[in-house]
Amino acid sequence: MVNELNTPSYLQMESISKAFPGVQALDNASLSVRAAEIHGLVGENGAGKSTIIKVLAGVYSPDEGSIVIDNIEQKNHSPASVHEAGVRFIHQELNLVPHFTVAESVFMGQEISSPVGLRKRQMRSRAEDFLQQSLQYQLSGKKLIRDLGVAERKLVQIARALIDNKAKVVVFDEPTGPLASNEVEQLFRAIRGLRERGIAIVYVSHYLGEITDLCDRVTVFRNGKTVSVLAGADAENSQTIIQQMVGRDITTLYPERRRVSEKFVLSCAGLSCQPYFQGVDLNVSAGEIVGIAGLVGSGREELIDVLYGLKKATAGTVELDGQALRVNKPHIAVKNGIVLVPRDRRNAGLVLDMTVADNINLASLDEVSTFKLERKGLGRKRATALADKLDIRPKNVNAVVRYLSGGNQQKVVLAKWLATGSRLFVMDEPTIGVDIGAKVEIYQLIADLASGSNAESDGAGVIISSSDPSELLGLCDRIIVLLRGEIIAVKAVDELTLDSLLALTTGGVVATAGALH
Amino acid sequence: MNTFFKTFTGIVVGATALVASVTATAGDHLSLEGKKVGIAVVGTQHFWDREAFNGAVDTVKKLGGEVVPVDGGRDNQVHADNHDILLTNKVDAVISILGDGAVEPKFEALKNAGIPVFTVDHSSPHAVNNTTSDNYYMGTTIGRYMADSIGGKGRVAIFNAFEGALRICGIRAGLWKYVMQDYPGIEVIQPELAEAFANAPEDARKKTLDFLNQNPKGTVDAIHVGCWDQPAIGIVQALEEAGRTEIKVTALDGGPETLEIMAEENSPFVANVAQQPNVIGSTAAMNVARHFHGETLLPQTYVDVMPVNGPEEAKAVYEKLGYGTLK
Amino acid sequence: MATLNANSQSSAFNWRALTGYLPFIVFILMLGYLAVSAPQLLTTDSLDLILRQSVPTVVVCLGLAVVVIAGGDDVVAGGIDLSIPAAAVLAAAIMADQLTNHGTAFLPALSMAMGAAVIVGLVNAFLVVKVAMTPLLATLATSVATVGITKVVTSSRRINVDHPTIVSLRDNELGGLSVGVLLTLLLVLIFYFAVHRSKWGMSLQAVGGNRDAAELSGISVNRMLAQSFILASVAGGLASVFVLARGSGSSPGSEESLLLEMILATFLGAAFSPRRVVTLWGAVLGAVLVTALSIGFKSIGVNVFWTGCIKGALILLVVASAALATSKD
Amino acid sequence: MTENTQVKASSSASLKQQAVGFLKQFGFLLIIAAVFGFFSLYATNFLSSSNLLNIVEGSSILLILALGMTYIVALGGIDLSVGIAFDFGAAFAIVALKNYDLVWYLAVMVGVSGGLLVGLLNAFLVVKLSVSPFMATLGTFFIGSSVQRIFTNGGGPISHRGAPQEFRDLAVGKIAGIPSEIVIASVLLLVYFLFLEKSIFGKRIHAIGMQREAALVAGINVNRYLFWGFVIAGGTCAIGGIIGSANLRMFSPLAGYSYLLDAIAAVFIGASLSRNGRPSVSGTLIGVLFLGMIANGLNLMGLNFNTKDALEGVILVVVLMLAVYQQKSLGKS
Repeated sequence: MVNELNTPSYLQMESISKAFPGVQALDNASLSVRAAEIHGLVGENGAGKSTIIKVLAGVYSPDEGSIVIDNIEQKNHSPASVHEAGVRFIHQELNLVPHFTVAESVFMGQEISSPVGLRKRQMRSRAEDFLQQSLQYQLSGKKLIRDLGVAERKLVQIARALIDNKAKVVVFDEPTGPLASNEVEQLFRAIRGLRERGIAIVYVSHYLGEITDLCDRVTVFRNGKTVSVLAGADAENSQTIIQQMVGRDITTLYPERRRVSEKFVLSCAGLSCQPYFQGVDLNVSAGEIVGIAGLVGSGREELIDVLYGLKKATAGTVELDGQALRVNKPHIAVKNGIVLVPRDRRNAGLVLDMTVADNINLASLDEVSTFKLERKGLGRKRATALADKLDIRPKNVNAVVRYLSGGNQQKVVLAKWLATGSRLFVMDEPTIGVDIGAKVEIYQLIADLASGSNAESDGAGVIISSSDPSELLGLCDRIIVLLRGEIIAVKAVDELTLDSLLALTTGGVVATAGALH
Repeated sequence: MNTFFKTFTGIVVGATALVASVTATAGDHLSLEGKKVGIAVVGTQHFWDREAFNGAVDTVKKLGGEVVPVDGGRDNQVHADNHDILLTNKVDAVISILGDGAVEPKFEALKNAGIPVFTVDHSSPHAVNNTTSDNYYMGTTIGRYMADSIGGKGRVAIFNAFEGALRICGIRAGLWKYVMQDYPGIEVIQPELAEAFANAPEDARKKTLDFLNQNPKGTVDAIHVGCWDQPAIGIVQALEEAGRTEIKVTALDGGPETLEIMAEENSPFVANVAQQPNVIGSTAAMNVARHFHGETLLPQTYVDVMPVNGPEEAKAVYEKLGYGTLK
Repeated sequence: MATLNANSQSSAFNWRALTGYLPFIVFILMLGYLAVSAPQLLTTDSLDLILRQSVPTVVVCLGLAVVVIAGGDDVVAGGIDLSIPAAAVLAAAIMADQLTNHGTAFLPALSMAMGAAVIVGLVNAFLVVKVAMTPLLATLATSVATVGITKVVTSSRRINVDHPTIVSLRDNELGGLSVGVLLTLLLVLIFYFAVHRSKWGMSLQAVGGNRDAAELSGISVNRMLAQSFILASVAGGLASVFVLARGSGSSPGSEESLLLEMILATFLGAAFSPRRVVTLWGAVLGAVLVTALSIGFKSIGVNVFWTGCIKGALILLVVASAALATSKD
Repeated sequence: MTENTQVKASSSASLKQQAVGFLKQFGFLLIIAAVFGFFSLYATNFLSSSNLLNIVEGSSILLILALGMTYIVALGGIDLSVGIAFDFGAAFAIVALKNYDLVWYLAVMVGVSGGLLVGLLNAFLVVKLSVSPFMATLGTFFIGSSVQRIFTNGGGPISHRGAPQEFRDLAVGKIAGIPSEIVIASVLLLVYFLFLEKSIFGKRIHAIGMQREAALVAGINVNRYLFWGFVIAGGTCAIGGIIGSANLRMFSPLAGYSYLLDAIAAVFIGASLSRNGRPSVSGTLIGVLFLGMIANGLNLMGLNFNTKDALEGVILVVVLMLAVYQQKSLGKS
């Protein structure tokens, strides 16, 4: 495939700005994609990737800027008009009906029908043909979605977006997250096939290895701005891309290092949970912050679930303070001093319609009660003390948690666990959806936890699982890297740089593969 | 047998003895040997239905017949549908206990298939014979007893939800009202009260409490239940709770629970007319045997009822009907 | 937690699949047992009887299936319509009243009955879509109100109907099958076409299967939900004709048993569908099989008091095995 | 919406908006007041103290069942078998008295254990077999009804006129001059209020009902709470059944069913009254009294009973609609 440098852009987003209360999500950003091009879009969490995708989708209307698709300026930009213009989205979530067949899913909302009803056979053969010819995959149209593998479901999603042959721009949002490496290859073949057909492709991913493999050009976002558009050799060099992505001084964000004790708080051996991860050995000392790095699908999320008893381990042992422990339910974890700050804060971290005070006291109700009767005044006092310490706003513990900002919500989750005085804090994406100011505060809190100024004199152990490598580097003492269900590296933080950590987690490109030893 | 004859047999005990002796002697020459008899009952929650059903089942078995029982679970529709099952089961005869108009086409189909139908408490042009209590007698007797109990004058209330829904209730409540016409001193309180079928005693209790509230002491002299006596249990309870036991209660059917209440000292529940559901069921079964024996049956067979006036008669009837002994 | 329900290839999978078939197996065994112990069940007369008696249940099941398909089969959060039998009985009462007491012709009477049923559906749709009540609560409330209104219409009396159309629906046969059964078959085919063979039906299924996905595909979820309740009430209205034919008139209180049969049959039907979801065919089959069981048990003289036990155990067997078959751990 | 914008919005709101806001907040209470006023005018004797006492006393059993239902709804479920637990309570107590000659308090305990048994079955189905509460309790309802009919040979009542006076007094006696039904219901109301609204167990129960996953992650043993919830609700409903049986000195099979819809309605009316749409003990009390008031008022108005039933149904729909609407619009602002 030849890519003329002066080919006109097929999709052109110019000077897009979009602000949300307190956040300038996009600041004069631009993105332009040519026909028959795979265009990578990269940037750290919060750099503005998903915002610009949502602007393109018509979900957000930009405060400023213009969108031109196929030389037509989009005036009344809406989801429907975007679809009409030939832009298709392959969402990260598999938006499919589990009990539909492949053919039904492909034609969902766009069924072929005649006066005597649906042309099921025709839809089936067209779906099968499309999968075969355009995506190079053979799949029976009669199979049920729930019987398919994740990669196959992804292909069905793609087929649904493209079956009407009107697609001109296809946006892939983190499509390989849950895929195994051979499945990724399968998907890539399909995407390259689309390029052959002259479709413009926007490819959003954290996996830099994939970006360099697949993309013709790469747009890098940072802090809501477009910092560069890389092409040619630059677009194939992950070092260059990383340099562009980072570029902010991160050291001042993070607290000072602490003394780490010799005593293990947590010690796991051979921990496995098929098919997500296997053979994980993990030790956490008192006062230590251990980071877990790994992409979506690396087993990172499931490891956290197993540590907290949300999933059952299929093999391996867990010791807490030297005592063997079987954690198969969260309440057992909490009783033994293991607590979780979950990634899905709004569903699992907080009871949204309860007040700040109720949420803070929820895990330590015994301490705010006499004869099991709640002492509201005492609870409020205790919650207020914690809320003050963590600077939770608004300064009203009777506020309903649902209406707090992300950062303050996360502080409520932390306050809940601080109130229990636990031994091991497991934190999954502790700063997701949190603005930079609150981030710094949360980092300091985590450091305080570990150094013991808040908990026992010994300091608690902390495990942080995060998809933000700079956060891990700034905060942790040691980092464990998971890749496709296995530990591929355990390193003290001094041995790592942002580049080498990124390279490790993304499965490495040839250039950085040397860092893998 | 006819109503006139019935009215003359005023002496309860005598009547019972008569029926009992008929039962005993009849069994000697009658037989249902080798016959398959379907017995459909609308439901068995209510003691009356259950007793009639058991009477029929026991007698068919005693006469050597085979029973195919079906129960409608107190749903008239299911009851009607059950006749279809009897039809496909190719029974030799059907005894159908109670039911509403939904059974008529089923009876017709059975008749057309050559299966004779014998009904209990449900007259039908397609049935060979209907065995029933003398509902006319029940309605008038209870009317007279109630009027007597309040000295022929006063204000009385009636629970009467089923007068329009069921023919037998129409007869009973209608004749009660007919009797009331002869007592110009008695006023029937309007609107009439309506009992619920489900949870009848508790429902009647609440409604009575509300009613008493609205009609203060001295303004009500009696409460009558138009077609049965389950609600009377709740009525008596309410009267006791409200301390208004001067109000007399009357009802129909004479189930064991209500007879027990009547037998109590100073019970406000003063009169009842007891049926013999077991004998009715048994009589229907014997009618089947008579039919197969070649006897000609009249369209209606009336089984004696037993007027119950006061605690002593309640005790006697309780024992007569085989419910046990009351102290 | 929020992990994808990935395709598990472990050996436990087959066992779970088998658990899913358990209700079906138990059913077949029961029917087999009945057929052996009551051979007359296999005569054409009996089979015809089973079909004829299942007709009203089948028709209301069509309605419930539509609502469940559109709302998802979580009984509390998803779609359910408890008011269909009440609407059917109200419509039957109105039609009986018109035919018998007012001498109205069949078609005008039918349209009045249908109108009343559809009003129930509209109220449901309003409560669920506009007021955002849960379907369970909304339809429970309308069902209570509808039963009350039926009492006003009939004064709690039975109304006999001997209108020739109704009678022929009950008694006449065409090619060996009762007219009522044939009409029901036609109705089933129409509903099948609408739900499983039309674009509209696919949208309906999509809404029930994955609301977000449906919305993303440009389907108006609220409109589909409203339509499902209205269609259900239409099924209820149509069922009234068969209720009248079966009962040769309208009887008060017949909604209760119809309701329980409807729920049992529809959710039982899910166990028969290869996709383990509520489908029209499943609901229809469920209704016929439940009737067959009832008739079968009566034929072998099982005490009627036990039927509730058997039905309850069946429901629990079906939902428990479904829950166990889909549980993640 | 943040606090700030809310404050601004309300300060700049016109009088009309304030009126609308007031209606949204207190609309339902206004309806109650209006209905009360209507009955005072048009239902003879409605306002008499004996009638008001009647309403309260007549609502006692429903209140007890509704309390059990409140518990289950607070946990995020629904219980269609409250009536069965009621029946079992009544049956066990009456049989214990009549056939086994037990002392009255032992009979009461036996009765309660009958309800616990029903609750245990539900708990087992919901917790161990992961059946949804609706389906589990529906199954229990079928089975429980059937068992009663088998046991009573078709559904005949079991009457025991000779029940000891102490047992009868549970329903018709007076404690300190107050009808004992009211006393028992009040005690249960208080216990439930303390338990569900004031104790740390209640807090956890509400957390489970609001967001089960968050409760789980907060270290609450969700399954244990679900389990005991069904068991305790079963026992509570059985107390209602025991009082019912003491009232009439008999057990009428399937009598509990007549309370089911009212119990559900009362709980949801009550839930819609609370700010966040949660079921609450105080809300349930209001719901029960409201239903009792409507039934009593319509009775006193001397309407035809068919009209009365229809009116009750329509009022139920309208009231639930307004209550849910009010609660939803409160939640949005």
